[in-house]
Amino acid sequence: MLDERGLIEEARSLDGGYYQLKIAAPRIAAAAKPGNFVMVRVSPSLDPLLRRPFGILESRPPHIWLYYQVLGRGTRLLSALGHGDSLDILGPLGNSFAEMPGKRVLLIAGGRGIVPLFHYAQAYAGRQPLFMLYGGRGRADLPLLDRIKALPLRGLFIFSEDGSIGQKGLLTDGLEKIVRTERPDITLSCGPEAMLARLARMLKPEKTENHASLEALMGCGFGVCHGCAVQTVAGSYRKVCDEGPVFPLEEIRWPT
Amino acid sequence: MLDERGLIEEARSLDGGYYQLKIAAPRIAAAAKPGNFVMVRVSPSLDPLLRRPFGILESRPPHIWLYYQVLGRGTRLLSALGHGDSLDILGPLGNSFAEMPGKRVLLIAGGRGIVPLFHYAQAYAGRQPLFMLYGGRGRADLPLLDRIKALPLRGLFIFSEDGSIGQKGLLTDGLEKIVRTERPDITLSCGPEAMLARLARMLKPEKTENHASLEALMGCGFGVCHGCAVQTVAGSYRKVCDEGPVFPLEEIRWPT
Amino acid sequence: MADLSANLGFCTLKNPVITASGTFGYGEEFLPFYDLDILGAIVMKGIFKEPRPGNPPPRLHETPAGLLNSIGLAGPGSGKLQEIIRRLRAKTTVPVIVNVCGEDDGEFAEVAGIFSAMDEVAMLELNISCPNVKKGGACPAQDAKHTFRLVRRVKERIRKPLIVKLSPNAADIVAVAQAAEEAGADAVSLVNTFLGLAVDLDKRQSVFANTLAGLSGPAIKPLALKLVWEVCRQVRIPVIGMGGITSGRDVLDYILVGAAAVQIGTVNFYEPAAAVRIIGEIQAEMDKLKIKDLSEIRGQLQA
Amino acid sequence: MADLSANLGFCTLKNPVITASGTFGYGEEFLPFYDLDILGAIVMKGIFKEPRPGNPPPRLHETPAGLLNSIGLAGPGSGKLQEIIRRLRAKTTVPVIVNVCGEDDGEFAEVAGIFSAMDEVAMLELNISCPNVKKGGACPAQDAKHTFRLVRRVKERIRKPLIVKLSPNAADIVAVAQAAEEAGADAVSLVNTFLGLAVDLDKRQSVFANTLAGLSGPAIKPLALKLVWEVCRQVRIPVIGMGGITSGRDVLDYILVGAAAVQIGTVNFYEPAAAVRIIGEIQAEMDKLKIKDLSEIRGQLQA
Ligand SMILES: Cc1cc2nc3c(=O)[nH]c(=O)nc-3n(C[C@H](O)[C@H](O)[C@H](O)COP(=O)(O)OP(=O)(O)OC[C@H]3O[C@@H](n4cnc5c(N)ncnc54)[C@H](O)[C@@H]3O)c2cc1C
Ligand SMILES: Cc1cc2nc3c(=O)[nH]c(=O)nc-3n(C[C@H](O)[C@H](O)[C@H](O)COP(=O)(O)OP(=O)(O)OC[C@H]3O[C@@H](n4cnc5c(N)ncnc54)[C@H](O)[C@@H]3O)c2cc1C
Ligand SMILES: Cc1cc2nc3c(=O)[nH]c(=O)nc-3n(C[C@H](O)[C@H](O)[C@H](O)COP(=O)(O)O)c2cc1C
Ligand SMILES: Cc1cc2nc3c(=O)[nH]c(=O)nc-3n(C[C@H](O)[C@H](O)[C@H](O)COP(=O)(O)O)c2cc1C
Ligand code: FES
Ligand code: FES
Repeated sequence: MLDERGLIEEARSLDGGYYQLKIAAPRIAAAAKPGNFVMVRVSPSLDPLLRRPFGILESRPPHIWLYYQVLGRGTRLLSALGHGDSLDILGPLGNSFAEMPGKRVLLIAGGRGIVPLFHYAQAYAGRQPLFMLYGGRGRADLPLLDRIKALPLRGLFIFSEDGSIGQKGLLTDGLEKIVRTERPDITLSCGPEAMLARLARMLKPEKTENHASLEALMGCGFGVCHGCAVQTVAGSYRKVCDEGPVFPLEEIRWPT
Repeated sequence: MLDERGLIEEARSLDGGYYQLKIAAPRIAAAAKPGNFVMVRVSPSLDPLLRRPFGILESRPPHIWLYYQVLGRGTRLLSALGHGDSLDILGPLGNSFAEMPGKRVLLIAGGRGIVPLFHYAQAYAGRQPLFMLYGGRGRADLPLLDRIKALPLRGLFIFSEDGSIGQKGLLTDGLEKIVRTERPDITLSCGPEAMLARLARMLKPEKTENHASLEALMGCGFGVCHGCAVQTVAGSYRKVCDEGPVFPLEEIRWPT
Repeated sequence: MADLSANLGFCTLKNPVITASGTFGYGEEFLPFYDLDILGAIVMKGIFKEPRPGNPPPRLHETPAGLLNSIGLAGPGSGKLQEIIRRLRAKTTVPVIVNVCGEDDGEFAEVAGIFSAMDEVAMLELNISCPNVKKGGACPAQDAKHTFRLVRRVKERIRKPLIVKLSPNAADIVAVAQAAEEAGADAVSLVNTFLGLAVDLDKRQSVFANTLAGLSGPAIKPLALKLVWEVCRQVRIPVIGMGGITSGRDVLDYILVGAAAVQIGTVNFYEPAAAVRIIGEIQAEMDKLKIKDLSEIRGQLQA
Repeated sequence: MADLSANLGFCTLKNPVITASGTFGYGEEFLPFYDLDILGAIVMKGIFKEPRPGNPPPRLHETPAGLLNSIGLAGPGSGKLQEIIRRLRAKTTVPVIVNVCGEDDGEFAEVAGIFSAMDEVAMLELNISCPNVKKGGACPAQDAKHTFRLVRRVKERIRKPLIVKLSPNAADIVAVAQAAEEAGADAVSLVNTFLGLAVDLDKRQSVFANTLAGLSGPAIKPLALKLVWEVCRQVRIPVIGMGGITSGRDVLDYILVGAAAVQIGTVNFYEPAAAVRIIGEIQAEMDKLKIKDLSEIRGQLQA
């Protein structure tokens, strides 16, 4: 974990309000593992004050790639940056999705939740049987699809809510069948809270081991502010930033 | 006076920490007169909160040019912008240096104080006899010199404190002689407060009509905040933004 | 389309956006930017009986997302302001609120009387909360008893609705609000600026001749919103909320905690047409959230 | 080169920069970023006798140049903290200050007693000013009498220097500071966070379960500096100033109004190595202005 001045080498605007950044950050790139994230200072100004958390889409030293959606002020400021601009980046942060040699792994990604799972697939595909279930609102919400198709996955299942690509529906609509047919040992998921909550309910009766990467508001990203608390089924709180972002799916108290 | 979204078409970094911006702002450009200024929103963020005032170096519709020095946070943010970025610009603001047909006019510019006087010289040189006294700390402080030499001035007198260009000394060191030899009817000046204060003392015994363009901290630039007050010799306050920035030199109470 | 009208009890405004005293000049200055008739109302810069020069410069100091000011209520005096208001009336029908100041209770009452007699004036706002008149920032709104006495005296002299503008620097702002209510205020407005300090290390002095100055702008919004919420729960008269508003969403936040209308201040300095944008954002936000009118959310914060 | 040492009377720190409670974890978290020995001191996150889960999320809300928090003093309890401090001692010699919390006076005294007995602890800071423990933000530091009683009780139990941390939400912070002084406090520190409110229009609720939260960060600096200045003029014990510090210049501003040292809080979140930069800036600024040591400017504000 270190605070590195990254240099933007490429800033691309993709479909659906997504952006992709290629950043030279050699020391973070060298240490990054799938599931890790970074905290980015989007502006030298005091407003917005806090850094913003982003997953690492890809890491090939000396570069890391970020992939983000413009949501509010911070991401809007970020999207105004381009080639040659620099950024303070703190990372790599958090735990990661462990490599599971020999296991059949189902990756479940909703929208921008693709980020850590893309990283995982890129790092470990070929070394273990990987399946991916990927969904979004529509075609524009899945701008990484072409790159994903190029990964050596055992199976790729696409869902879109508006039916503009893949099967029409929520990705959870396809889950049961995929679990039956592909018999994964493990699921790794990332996406909107509602999606993860539904996954938790659906996967409960299955024998799969389930890990999910969570989002939370973050004040620091390295465990000192206690702002990123998430409640467990036991009632206690865990810090998403340094005890996560990856947790056993069934450990979290999901909204009902 | 209007609030226009200007588009930066060229951003150049010059010597001495100076920058020059070419901005497409057709409506402001069409109305701008030498001596007017603009208020620029340097960032969409709430910090820094206020716009920053800058003189207009040149105006050839649809463009205006700004020329500024990096002093603090606002100007540093501005210097990070480049081709294709846009800026909210309020202007043209304030009064102006009137054209003085037939009069012999001495322009006295210290450092970034060149801005309104360059604009004046460009607009009126050829139509009236113009002389310019221009000074700065050193050669790097006078990056517009080549462009000034290209203007049809009757006389140009350069001073630098370190002697790296022109005569060594403060520009006020040369004033007396120039007034004697060139017999200006009018002086127009802009520069650091200490320079203007010295000019006021030195020009008092002369028969010249003297106008100076002032700087002040500005909250709004269009007369509503009363933040830009400057004290007159009569003891009352004037607003630099809408009663100025150009005032008769002898009307202002200068620090002693 | 959502109904934006704001009910103050004694009158209804077209919408809840009022431009705040001292940040909108005398209205005229904004005519180049938009038609003032789109506003709920405007408040004139604070006025004393006689002309005042204001404080020596510097009068402003920028802070992170905020602005310290020590303008010292520079102004042309009540006679000149009457002329300005008559001139303005020819150009707009927006309700005009006069921000009444005084060095002592007598002056407050006298100035209030002068403007109460003007047909062109819709209501008065009693500025008992300016921190830049007396050194150290003292003002009547720091004391409930003084507020009661002063408001009662002013009310006896006037026939127009009276808004009493409160100070966030009072030890107990709720008590002061209640004193104003009891004394007959028709509404309270809050907050005026928070007392703050900025120093000049090189000179080993305060930036300001008066030492303290008043903080406004986005920086204060969470603090002001808290005070407005507290006052709304403890008085029955309408409350006009302000402090750091920069967006339509900010306006609705103040309505949600109980404000009947709001004022926008510092934002006018750096974005002269801010009110136009903000009114548009209120409309859009209410339509999006399917809020029919402001009464539907006013004071609906569950706490 | 300027001498940065900061004299607290009962001890002298290497420099005036102390990391603030709740923003520096238990120190360990910052070991990856720099050697803690460069600091004047560190304050541990606030501790109760028993472990506490803290408040439900959301616990943070960003505001313009500020941060609202309602963490609710989540923590592992005093037993665990003793272990952590012993472990930390092996890695750094920086003076450790324990931020002592309590639900009631008895708990404050008990926790203070526990840490007073630890050799590894340099001093205690009594956190009587946390707005996130009780709903509505109430805390002992809002009341001078309660403060006096509590400080006296704690002092009887301990043998280490005691800093009392004050709340900007007191009606009269100077009176509370004087009460702490009279009761035997060795120093006061201020400010803790300002009570603020942020609301969620969609849910018609406060963002926070506790309704109110505490505002920190650059937004509050002008307000905090004013309070520190006022307290410095009215007490004789050393004052530790804080609120919104982000630069060496900010630190010197606090010294100029009379602080003996400062704490830096929120800046640690978004810039983990902020203290290193800030200490460097203090050095550079003092050298530039030819200030030999802090005593030369401490309290030298001409007002
Ligand atoms: C570990 C982690 C990894 C993430 N990885 C990515 C990624 O790879 N790509 C990506 O596009 N986004 C990612 N996010 C989400 C991203 O951090 C937020 O979208 C971003 O912080 C929003 O900042 P903003 O200033 O644009 O929005 P704001 O103006 O701050 O807020 C806009 C809206 O977004 C919500 N929001 C703000 N911050 C967060 C947050 N941290 N988590 C969830 N919602 C938030 C707010 O509640 C608000 O409704 C990640 C978040 C976490 C915690
Ligand atoms: C009418 C007018 C025209 C101007 N024209 C030009 C121009 O053409 N080119 C140019 O380079 N500069 C010009 N200035 C000065 C310019 O506005 C300031 O340099 C700028 O606002 C500094 O902003 P900042 O955020 O970088 O500095 P800050 O961080 O705000 O301050 C840095 C330092 O600069 C001082 N300062 C800040 N604002 C002003 C100000 N308005 N006037 C004087 N000192 C200030 C501060 O006191 C501080 O010491 C003009 C000012 C006025 C009033
Ligand atoms: C430069 C300036 C001048 C002000 N003058 C007055 C005034 O004359 N009378 C008054 O009641 N309030 C005055 N105020 C306070 C504002 O009306 C308002 O209460 C305060 O700025 C908070 O709102 P804001 O954060 O939207 O600016 C002034 C504020 C500023 C910044
Ligand atoms: C997230 C957070 C947690 C805090 N926890 C504590 C605490 O446990 N004890 C305490 O005395 N102050 C606590 N504070 C207050 C800070 O120590 C400090 O007084 C305040 O943040 C102002 O300083 P700043 O503006 O530099 O952050 C906390 C502040 C924040 C932002
Ligand atoms: S984000 Fe600060 S502790 Fe997790
Ligand atoms: S800058 Fe606002 S009145 Fe001049």
